[in-house]
Amino acid sequence: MTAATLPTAVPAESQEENPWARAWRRLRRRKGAMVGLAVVALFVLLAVFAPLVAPYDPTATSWSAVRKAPSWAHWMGTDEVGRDVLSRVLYGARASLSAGLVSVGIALGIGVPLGLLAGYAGGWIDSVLSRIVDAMLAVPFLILAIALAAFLGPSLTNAMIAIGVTATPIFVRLTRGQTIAAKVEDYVEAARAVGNPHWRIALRHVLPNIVPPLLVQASLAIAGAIIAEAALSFLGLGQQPPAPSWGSMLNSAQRFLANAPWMAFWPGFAIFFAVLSFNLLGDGLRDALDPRHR
Amino acid sequence: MLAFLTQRVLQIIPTLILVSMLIFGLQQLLPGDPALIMAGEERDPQVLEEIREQYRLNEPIPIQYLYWMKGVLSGNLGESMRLKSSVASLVAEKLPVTLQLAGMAILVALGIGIPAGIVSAVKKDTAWDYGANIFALWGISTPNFWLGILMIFLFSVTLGWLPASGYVRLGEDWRASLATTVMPAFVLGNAIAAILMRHTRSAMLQAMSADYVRTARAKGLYERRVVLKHALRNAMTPVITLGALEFGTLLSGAVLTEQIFTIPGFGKLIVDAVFNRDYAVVQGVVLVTATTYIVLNLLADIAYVLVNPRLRG
Amino acid sequence: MRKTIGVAALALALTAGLACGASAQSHLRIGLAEDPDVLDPTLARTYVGRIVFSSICDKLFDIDEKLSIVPQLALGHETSADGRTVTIKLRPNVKFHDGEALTAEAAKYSLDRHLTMKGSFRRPEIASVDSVEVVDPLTIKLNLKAPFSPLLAQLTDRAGMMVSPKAAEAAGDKFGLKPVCAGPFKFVERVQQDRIVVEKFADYWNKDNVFVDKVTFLPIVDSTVRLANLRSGGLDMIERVLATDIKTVRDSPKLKLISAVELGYFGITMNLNNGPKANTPFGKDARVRRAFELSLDRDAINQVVFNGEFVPGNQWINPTNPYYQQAFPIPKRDIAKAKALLKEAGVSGPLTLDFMVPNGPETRAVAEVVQSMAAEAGFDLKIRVTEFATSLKQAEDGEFQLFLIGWSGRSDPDGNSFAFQTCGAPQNNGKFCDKEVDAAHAEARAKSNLADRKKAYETVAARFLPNGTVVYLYHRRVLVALSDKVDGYKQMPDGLIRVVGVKLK
Amino acid sequence: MTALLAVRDLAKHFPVRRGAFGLVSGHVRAVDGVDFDLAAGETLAIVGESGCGKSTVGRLVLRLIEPSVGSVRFEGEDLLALSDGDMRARRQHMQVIFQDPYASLNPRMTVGAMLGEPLMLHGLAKGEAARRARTAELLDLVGLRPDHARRYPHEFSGGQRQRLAIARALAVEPRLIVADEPVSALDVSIQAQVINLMRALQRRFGLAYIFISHDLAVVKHIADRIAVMYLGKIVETATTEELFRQPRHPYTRALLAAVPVPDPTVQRERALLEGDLPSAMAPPPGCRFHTRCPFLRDGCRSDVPALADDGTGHATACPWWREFPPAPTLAAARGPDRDRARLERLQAAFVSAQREAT
Repeated sequence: MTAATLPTAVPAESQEENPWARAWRRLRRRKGAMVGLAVVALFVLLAVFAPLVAPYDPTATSWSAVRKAPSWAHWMGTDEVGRDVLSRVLYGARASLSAGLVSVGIALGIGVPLGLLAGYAGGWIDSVLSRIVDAMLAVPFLILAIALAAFLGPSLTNAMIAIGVTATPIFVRLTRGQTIAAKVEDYVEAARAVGNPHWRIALRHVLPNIVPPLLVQASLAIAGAIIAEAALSFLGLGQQPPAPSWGSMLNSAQRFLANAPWMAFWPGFAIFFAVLSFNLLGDGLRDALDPRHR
Repeated sequence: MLAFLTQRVLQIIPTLILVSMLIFGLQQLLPGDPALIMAGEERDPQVLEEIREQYRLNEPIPIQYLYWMKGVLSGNLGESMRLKSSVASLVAEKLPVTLQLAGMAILVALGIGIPAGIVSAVKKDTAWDYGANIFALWGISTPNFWLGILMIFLFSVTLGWLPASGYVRLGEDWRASLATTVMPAFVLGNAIAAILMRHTRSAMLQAMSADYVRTARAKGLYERRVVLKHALRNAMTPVITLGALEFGTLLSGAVLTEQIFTIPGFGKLIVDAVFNRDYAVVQGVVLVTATTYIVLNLLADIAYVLVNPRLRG
Repeated sequence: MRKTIGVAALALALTAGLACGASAQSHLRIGLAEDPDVLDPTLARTYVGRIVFSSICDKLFDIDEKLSIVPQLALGHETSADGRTVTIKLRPNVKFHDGEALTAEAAKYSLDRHLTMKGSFRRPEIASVDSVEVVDPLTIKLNLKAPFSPLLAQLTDRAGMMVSPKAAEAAGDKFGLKPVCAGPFKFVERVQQDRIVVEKFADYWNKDNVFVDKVTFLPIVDSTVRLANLRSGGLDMIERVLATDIKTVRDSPKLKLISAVELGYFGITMNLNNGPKANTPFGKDARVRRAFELSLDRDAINQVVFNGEFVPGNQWINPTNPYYQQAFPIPKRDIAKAKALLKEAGVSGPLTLDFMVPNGPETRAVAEVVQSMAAEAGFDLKIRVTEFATSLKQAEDGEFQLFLIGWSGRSDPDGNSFAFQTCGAPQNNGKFCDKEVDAAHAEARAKSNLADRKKAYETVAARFLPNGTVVYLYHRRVLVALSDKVDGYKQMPDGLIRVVGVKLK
Repeated sequence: MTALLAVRDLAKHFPVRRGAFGLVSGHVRAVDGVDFDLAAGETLAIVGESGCGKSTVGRLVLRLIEPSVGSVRFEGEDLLALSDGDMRARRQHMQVIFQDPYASLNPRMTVGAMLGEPLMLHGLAKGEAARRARTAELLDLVGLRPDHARRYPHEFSGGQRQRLAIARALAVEPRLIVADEPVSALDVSIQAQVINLMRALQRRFGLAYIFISHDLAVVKHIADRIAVMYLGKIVETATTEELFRQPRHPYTRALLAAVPVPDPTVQRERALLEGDLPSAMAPPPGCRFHTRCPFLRDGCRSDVPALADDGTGHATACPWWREFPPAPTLAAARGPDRDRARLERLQAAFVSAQREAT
């Protein structure tokens, strides 16, 4: 028998492209995402090469140049103990970006597997996990983060762990909900009928289909984490002085708002732009990775 | 439906027990000695010992927990070490304040977030969409304590329109009450508006690309009807759940916002209590907050099921 | 629709804002930097609480601008020659807010309450009092266990506050929820963390000098917001203006600034003997600590962090205090000498030290300046910003090598030194112990005239300053900003706000 | 000859939980004692209203859900006794095609990955190259092009997607395919194409189908035998020809009289069946159809009728069928005409589809 005896479907136009190239092409089409990517990349580069780019040592104090307005010598002015704000903003990118990325990484790393497990396995595992998640979500985020960070001891690493752990339940909840919704889809049953083991169904069939909402949530969570780091630094539970983070810079700038506004302006803007770029990038990624959206 | 309700309501119990253990446990993790912080500068060892005894701080932790639970079950949330007033009365005093603030914030969030989300989804890839997105991103990207301070400088110091801080009860003088809460409510609502907007947008986009909307369109229904009736209704399901989850954010946000605007609500009460290691207050207030949150979640779940009857099974 | 609501709310807010200005009775609104704790003189502990007490609870004695003790509810006192009894005559016709009269019985009740109530923080302050006797209806006699010259100074503060026996008896340990004292203002209401409202007490013994009908205390933690409120007219008076905001206040034509050097100090407590963290050359060798002190430039700290508005100091009392020891001036910064001392002590390479700093923008800045100064002499300070509650416990447990901490100050020098410098004293976190210092302190307590006491403190300074646990850095200024509507305000060095004599234009 | 598949006394009772403690307060008897055999290369259609349990039977047979009782023997082996791992291995021989081709294909997998997956899982094509060749072959089999392997499901039309689903089922060279309403989501002309494709593949590979459908018109075209289900039980089985010629059970007669028409231009015909389908949680006692049966007898309410074979392979779960008037008269009014008209249209579509293909 040849194909000739079988009815042939009308072929669609040919597209020779792998999914990643396709996603990249789609991403490139989105101006916002590209701007976001560019800014994130810029921040990452600046953070990595801060020692080369920064004009001064970010912790070098100068008592003759306390709270000086921006000038040629100090483009962004100096802070309350005479340190160069530009250099501190550049070095601060290290703390703030890693706070955002690492803590969300922790939250995703713990939250997504647990959420998949709860949603996919169901039963008592789901009940237990869900109750724990409910309980954690019921306690205000900052209180939980404060308690954890205070317990772990003040340091940037511990602040990241505290923020990550605190942000975990929302990812468990979201992943679980999405998994439950995806689990009853025919393609999951089809995957089972084909002979997939459970772990493979969960990872290969369920997980890729719940990525978009996770991406959206992750982009929001990075924003939240950068701000939470600022809040914890404010409470002395984040980056330890004299090392800078945008949050701690903002907080020490707060009392000079009237007479040294540049101290607050630049780290504030850095936070704003970093968070904005992550959000733009997250949006773009979601659209690019979702084959249903063109 | 009734069975579903009972089940969900009874599910709260283990959650609350977990919450109470979580709060109690976390508190024990916190470094610092409540008697010492309470004494402040007056650190006489004998007085410290009296305080520890009075508040059972020397007992083993499980025993302290049981004492506390016993009190809670008989309706007694304990007494503030620092202020000597009962936690229940503190709660009764603060709850309406934060609820008012939260309510106004939610109005702000819904009023801005959902229309902006719909507009940006319907007018996808137009200036409207970009505008709404930039607004949303601005809301999410601005630390709210920062926004609060900027607003105080603009509206209170520079323009002199609104009081910089403080709170007036609604019943006392509702105009003054609105005046004192409008800025914090905006600061709080703004961030949530942005989140709601994004979720509304994404849910709307998904709903609008779904078959039934395509079908509805094919049937020649008016665009507005398609959007509002078919897509929106289905898009609201995730928005409702996320909205309830955001209530947690609201309370966390209130922690900082209340601090800046000196609104004597729950957020401020909790933070001050944490820093003062006023155990009974932390426990009582977090318990009440958690219960509120859980109940709201329950309501969201019920709403979810009402909108989406398929999930009743 | 929602937009209209928003606009309406804004419009309402505007009218409300305008309505704020007019008020029939004179109403003074004071912004506090913290929320006070319980308003029971026996149980209260915070500095900010004392500000509120000074409006509602009069004391047996008070201080004046020069720190001299003057009578308030008392008319006078007499200390016996052996210093073991103090007889106090009470002011006649003084009424408590509930109408009860201040009698010797009532005074005895108040003092006994301070001495015996469970969890009383006053007991250590007046522990030298063995018993209180009623001599006649307006005279009490305090029998002391041993002569104790700081006693009267203690009675100028909470320990000297008289409470209505009737109200105190009825309320028990809940008295602080509705205190009933004999001060110029009567407690009206309190909303935690929001406000404390008091109103003029018609039967106040000194009512002719009270010109304000109502006082509201509003705790506003953020100093920027506190100042913003003062500038926008929401407050009439704020305490604890930041040194860096002084210029803003001075530049504003509608504001006045009143300042006085505080009674307290800020310094660095060093761990000499408290746990394993003390086992370093720093804890064990006074030369190393001396090198550390020499690496610091107190003037520069003051200039950098506080715009030069505070007062550099090297003792537990400020340089304007009569007890200040001129023989021990502020050492000048001397890096060369510091390095030489380190070398002499056999310390080579940077000496790493754990520097615990309670959280706060100003303390953080001070710590950063100290860190960079000490680095030049070869000290590597690792700043560890610690939440205040945690820092107290860790200080007690010896979990530090350096600890940046201040003291709000007492009017008698004993209150600034005894509990920090004597063996086993509760605030002696670095565990300094020197018999000679203890003896000198005991003598200062027993003697009552200034010259004798100052002599005793000279011994303390000679022993404690080079060897002790505290490097004193600076004395803050009590900074109170007022709107130009407020008239007749006088600042006392204790930093408290006394509303008696204040007028509102 | 032993049957390829032997199903005995198969039942699935879904527990209904109530209250906070999840106490089981009742059961939905979705499938309640079903027996049938299926020979290799044969097509058995299971028909019935939605909710009668026919889809559940399909899933039970494949052990996609676990039966409450009963046995499923595949080539003589009891599937229900197998461990998870062994069952996964057996899935090579039995596959499924779902109703909605929009839902049954993972939107995030390329066609190549989707078809390659079963090959990889069952070790059928070793190495990337072999897998790609086999994938291309499969696409060719269902009338698609090899380069389609790079695409995602959303780039295909509904008919093409169902071809992909068929290709996926074929990938493991199964002996049995359960097709759960495989064409009901498709347009009539596409239905014919897909049915033709399925028949062609059946002939080529000797496949056995369990064809689940509510559409007797479609079933008539593909099935060798038909089993009619009502409320979890089989009420009648016969060869396709026999069943259409002489439906015996009142329910079968009603079904034949009211073949639903998916064409939106034709107004939907009201079923002869009066009343609603009773709840499967509390099925009526006796004959389950008695609440809606036009030929109700006294015994129907209490006696459960057995599925009795008359010796020709035509089995009916109604002892009274001989007493009923002949079927055509019963449905003469509307049913058969329309049915015939529709069958003719379908037939025409098949023919034209075949012509296009050549």
